[in-house]
Amino acid sequence: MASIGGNLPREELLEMYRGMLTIRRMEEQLARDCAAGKLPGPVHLYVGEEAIAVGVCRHLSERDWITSTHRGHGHFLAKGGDPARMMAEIYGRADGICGGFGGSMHVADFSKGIIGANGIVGGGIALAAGAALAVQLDGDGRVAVAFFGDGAANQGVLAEALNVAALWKLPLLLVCENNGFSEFSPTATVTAGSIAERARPFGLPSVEVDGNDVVAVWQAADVAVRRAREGRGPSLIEARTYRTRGHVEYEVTFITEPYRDEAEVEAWRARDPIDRLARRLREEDPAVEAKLAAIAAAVEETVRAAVRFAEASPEPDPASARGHMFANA
Amino acid sequence: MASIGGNLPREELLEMYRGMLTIRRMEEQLARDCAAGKLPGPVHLYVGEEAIAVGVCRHLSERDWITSTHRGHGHFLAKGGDPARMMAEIYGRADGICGGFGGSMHVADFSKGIIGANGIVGGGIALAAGAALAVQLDGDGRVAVAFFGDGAANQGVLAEALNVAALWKLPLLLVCENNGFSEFSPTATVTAGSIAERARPFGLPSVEVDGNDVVAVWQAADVAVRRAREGRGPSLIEARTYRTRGHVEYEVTFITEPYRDEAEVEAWRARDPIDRLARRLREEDPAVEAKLAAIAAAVEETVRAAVRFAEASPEPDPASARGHMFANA
Amino acid sequence: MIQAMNEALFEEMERDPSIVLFGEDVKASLFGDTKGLWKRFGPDRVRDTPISEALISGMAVGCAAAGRRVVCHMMFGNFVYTGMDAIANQAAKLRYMTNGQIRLPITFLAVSGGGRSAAAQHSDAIHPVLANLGGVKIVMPGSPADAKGLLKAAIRDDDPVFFLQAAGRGGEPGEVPEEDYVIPLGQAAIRRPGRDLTLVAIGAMVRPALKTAEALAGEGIEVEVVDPRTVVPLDLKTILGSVRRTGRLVIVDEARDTCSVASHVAALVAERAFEALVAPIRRVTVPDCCIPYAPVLERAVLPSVETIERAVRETLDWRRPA
Amino acid sequence: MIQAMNEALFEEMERDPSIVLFGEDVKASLFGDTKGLWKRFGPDRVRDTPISEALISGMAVGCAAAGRRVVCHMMFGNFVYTGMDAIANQAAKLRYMTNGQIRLPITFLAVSGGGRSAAAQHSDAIHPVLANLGGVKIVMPGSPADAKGLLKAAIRDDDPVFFLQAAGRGGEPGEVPEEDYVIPLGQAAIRRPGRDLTLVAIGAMVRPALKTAEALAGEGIEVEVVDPRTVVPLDLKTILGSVRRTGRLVIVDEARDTCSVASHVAALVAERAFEALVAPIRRVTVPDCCIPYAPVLERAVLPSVETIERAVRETLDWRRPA
Ligand SMILES: Cc1ncc(C[n+]2csc(CCOP(=O)(O)OP(=O)(O)O)c2C)c(N)n1
Ligand SMILES: Cc1ncc(C[n+]2csc(CCOP(=O)(O)OP(=O)(O)O)c2C)c(N)n1
Ligand SMILES: [Mg+2]
Ligand SMILES: [Mg+2]
Repeated sequence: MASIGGNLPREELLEMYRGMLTIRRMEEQLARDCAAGKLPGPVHLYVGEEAIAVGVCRHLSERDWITSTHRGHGHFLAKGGDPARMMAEIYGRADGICGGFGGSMHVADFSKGIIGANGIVGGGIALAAGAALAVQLDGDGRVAVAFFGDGAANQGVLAEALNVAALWKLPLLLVCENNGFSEFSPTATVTAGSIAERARPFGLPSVEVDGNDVVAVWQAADVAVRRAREGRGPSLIEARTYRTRGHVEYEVTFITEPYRDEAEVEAWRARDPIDRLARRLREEDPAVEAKLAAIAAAVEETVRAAVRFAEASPEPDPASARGHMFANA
Repeated sequence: MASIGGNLPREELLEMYRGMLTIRRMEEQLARDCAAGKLPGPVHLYVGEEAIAVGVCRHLSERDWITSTHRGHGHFLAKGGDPARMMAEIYGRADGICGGFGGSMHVADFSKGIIGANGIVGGGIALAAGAALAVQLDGDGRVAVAFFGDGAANQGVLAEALNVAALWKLPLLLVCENNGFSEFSPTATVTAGSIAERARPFGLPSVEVDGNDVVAVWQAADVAVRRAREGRGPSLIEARTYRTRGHVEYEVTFITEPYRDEAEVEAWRARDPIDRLARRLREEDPAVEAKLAAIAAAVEETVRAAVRFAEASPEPDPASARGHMFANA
Repeated sequence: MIQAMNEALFEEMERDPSIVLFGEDVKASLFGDTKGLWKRFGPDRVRDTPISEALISGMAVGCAAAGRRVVCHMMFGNFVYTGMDAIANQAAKLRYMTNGQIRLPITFLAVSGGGRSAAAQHSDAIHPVLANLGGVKIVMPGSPADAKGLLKAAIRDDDPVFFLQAAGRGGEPGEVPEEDYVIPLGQAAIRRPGRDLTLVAIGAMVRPALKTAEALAGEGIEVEVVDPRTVVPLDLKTILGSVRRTGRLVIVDEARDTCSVASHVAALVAERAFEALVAPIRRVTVPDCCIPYAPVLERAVLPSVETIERAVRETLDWRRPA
Repeated sequence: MIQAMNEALFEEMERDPSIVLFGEDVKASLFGDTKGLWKRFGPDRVRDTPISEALISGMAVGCAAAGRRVVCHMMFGNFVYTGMDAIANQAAKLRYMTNGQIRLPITFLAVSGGGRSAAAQHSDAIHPVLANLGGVKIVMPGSPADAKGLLKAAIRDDDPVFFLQAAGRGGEPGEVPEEDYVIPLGQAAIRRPGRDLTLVAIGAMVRPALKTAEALAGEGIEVEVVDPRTVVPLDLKTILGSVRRTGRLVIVDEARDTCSVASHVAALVAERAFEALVAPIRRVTVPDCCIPYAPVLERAVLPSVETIERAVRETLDWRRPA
């Protein structure tokens, strides 16, 4: 099969295109829903950063583990989470993947290896290290991946995880999504030096990649995941990207002064990872257009089906609100 | 005045000798007291590591701040804390520096800039960063120093402090006392890579020094403290040393298998920082012997006076046990 | 409420140049409480920190120990857990352990409680956990006017104080006096007098409690609503006085039931005003579960006018079994 | 006690190869509870960790979520604060937030409470703070025999359980049956029957409570001593049953008073067994301060046979004011 984009098979590229577009269209739907007041809680969208989740998760199976962040829809979907059940969850419905108990910041599906989004910045890092320990003990080549932001990199638990991962050679991949901001603070104002470098004193390999280039992410992840599977230990990837939407969808209600230049946002929009991959594919083979269109159509249908599913789902039963606190009650 | 030992004035060296010997003799007394069952609580002795507290604190005045560790007698004394009131504190007496409320792990004297020993490993790091912020705002060239162990370096708060200290150019000196162990775990088993290197990704200068050479410590601290006073920001010093006594005096009651070689301990005893300085002074000037003897005699008397003071001090009044929880009650 | 807090912060920082304020995104101000402070007081005194709760809570202690008056913003109550070590092991203990050598004038700000579908990790009511630490004071304002006066008291206080604002209810309206006034910590307010039953309502629960009382007044039931305003110190005298008059007590606390402040108030009254009680003490709290996301679920676990009213009626209707 | 814990750990790790145990210096074993495990089960299943409580508590959650049964040693109760985030925000919530998708079989070990002049940062009794989180179970054994059976139950349980051993009392003697026995969580034990007063004693307080009861028996006063054994879940039924028989309740809890488990038990009884009460409910707890270092100070704040006895007598002597 023809291969472009750093030797990746075209089928792989098209799958990544589908993956990124699914995240994008799902979230555009959520943005509209939020603006329309249809979502009960806050949503943090991943728009512009899709290449990272997809480029990494293409190397993972359902039996590998990931932990995610408050900006977790992309990881959930890229790891094989069900769009319709995610939508229902964010709508707060009974058929949501967490029955409406979790919402946007807690979408999880353990059957798919998704330990879940996390409302605690940095909270997923230790969980992934723990999952890496579990799979290391199983000894069957599985890995754990923690996605976290540049802001989360300033939580001390990252250093703690780097240390233990290095000492125990955990099959762990730490993926920092550096999107330029911790909420409304530009990275440089709250993050000294280089995040990728922070792995070095512990003797961990780390690499900085263009997080808006899905092929670059795929390649970096390929190396790191392989390393982990082969028992050669953990790695850190810092993927540079940008969130082109707000930190949280409702920020327009309280941010009275802009915290960034519109020109900066525009410049990054021009580097949109989905458009970039599409351009690349078209350059290689103009005939790919039909395939892209078919994918786009299928994705639109996925989104519509997700909305239909979510809207058709009933509200959770209030009598169930005490929920599943304990397994052995 | 004649100067030896890397251009340090001899008077300075003799003061450091006095400082180290005071710590040593005080702690030898405590070791005996502990063995005799005279101490109510646990004590962690600093024997063998005295050069670090002394080499650093000689650069500090009472108006600079330090935070310390569970192994904090050396820092307390080197920073000007009163030996008699420290002894009374560890004896659990009313005239103790903390009235018997704190004990060994909490000796503190704010009037001397000693924020105190700390029972939480790594707990002093953030406190020192906060004190550094306070003195930075005052803008009068004062500094804050955090002493902490190699084990404490694995607490994430160190990374958090490095980041903020770098961003804000805090007048902060982070002094890691790498004595080869976290309790009973040899450093290499729990600490990956290099501690000194951990400052680098944040753009902080760091240096590794021989922590059993008081002159080397003095010189490294000289550079770092000067830097901080001049507003040029924080530094990290990793001082390599060894504790020649146990982690905690009562460990003999529960450690049934040795966790280190007696030969290793002996090798480090041969590098004792006090003996080394004495040798150096004698080599330069055999006539110094009389001065050393005078210092030793004075130190012995300090220890005896401290014991007398502590023994003469009454037990705290049980009616005061609710203590000073609040300033505005 | 937010406006009142913002005014208090402005006035206090103006008044006392030793105050320094820091936290995550205090410049942009997610809740609006710290809005404009950075512009007015500059980047020395108002600092955006990295996301490092363990550090910033500890820095607050060190900075206060070194002589500053500190306002430390922890954002959501749940993030207090992330910075818990310095709060529980340092802030709450340093003064005691050193025999009162120092003062730690720190005001920790955080929103606390649910009601906005922010789900389990952004909706905990953390005051019971903090109250058990013993060494931190806890302010829970029930109205904007109180918020201003209490926040000023908190800032001027020489001890660590948690000022817990009810999440998502910050926009609540209410008159706020213009002038500089301070409401002392430890003084409850009787929000509404009544002879039939004492209803102690904490923080954001004051409002639904008052609504319940109003509704029942239409039936001739006179409920006395007591707002403790601060949980530590607790104005037990006012509570006991009220119960001695009414003989009946219901406590509303937006906290998980086990070891809640409601439990503690009940225990205190069951010990100190036992002879005055003519009915069981009831608590309206959150069941021992997390705060769920879906509004219909969240409503099912949070106290409401309906659940308060039911508890009040049950207490009034209670008769000693024959 | 320690011996009993050690036996339980050996037997359970032998029985279930999916168990992994980690923590700081579990190989050297400061308390002796994990002694020998490393030798027997090797460095894969028994791991010494760096001093990184925030990480290890979180790893326990991730490792359990990924299918392992985990024993995570937190050493002293105060260090739980350092690792509080993963306990409060993850361990206690992950199952609920995900609608019961997973089980989190984790046993956290820690010593808790004072009595050894270890001072404020090594002596906190942390069970009230943990109890308010809602999502962690709490075991507090009152005897070595219970310790073994309860630790086995904790390890076999599919939820996060804190097993809190009373600090410095680990060497306490007591018969421990040889065989494999499990004491279900949530079942109180009546340690001594009595008709005059119910004395609920938690964890290490069972011993002084029994001593008090014995002493008073000499005077013909029959105190019923109830040992809840687990604080979460709490066997309220046994407690209520006892109070309904005796009409009087004293609770002994080595915790700071505000929002203690003693307060909570008092609140539950004041609600559910009010009609049976003939006297105020008293609590014997620690005042709202830190644990001091000097033995004479420490004794003054911890519950003792004397303070328990005083509370029992006061409760028995209480007469409704005329
Ligand atoms: C422990 C904790 N502290 C603070 C927050 C509030 N918060 C939510 S998102 C966020 C910024 C996170 O930045 P980053 O990690 O870079 O992720 P991004 O939002 O940029 O994807 C903050 C401070 C939180 N959720 N958890
Ligand atoms: C937060 C916390 N975790 C664990 C402990 C228990 N502990 C006391 S000292 C110590 C080892 C500290 O090692 P290091 O920092 O190297 O200091 P050293 O004892 O070698 O001087 C440990 C684990 C503690 N006191 N605090
Ligand atoms: Mg970011
Ligand atoms: Mg060490």
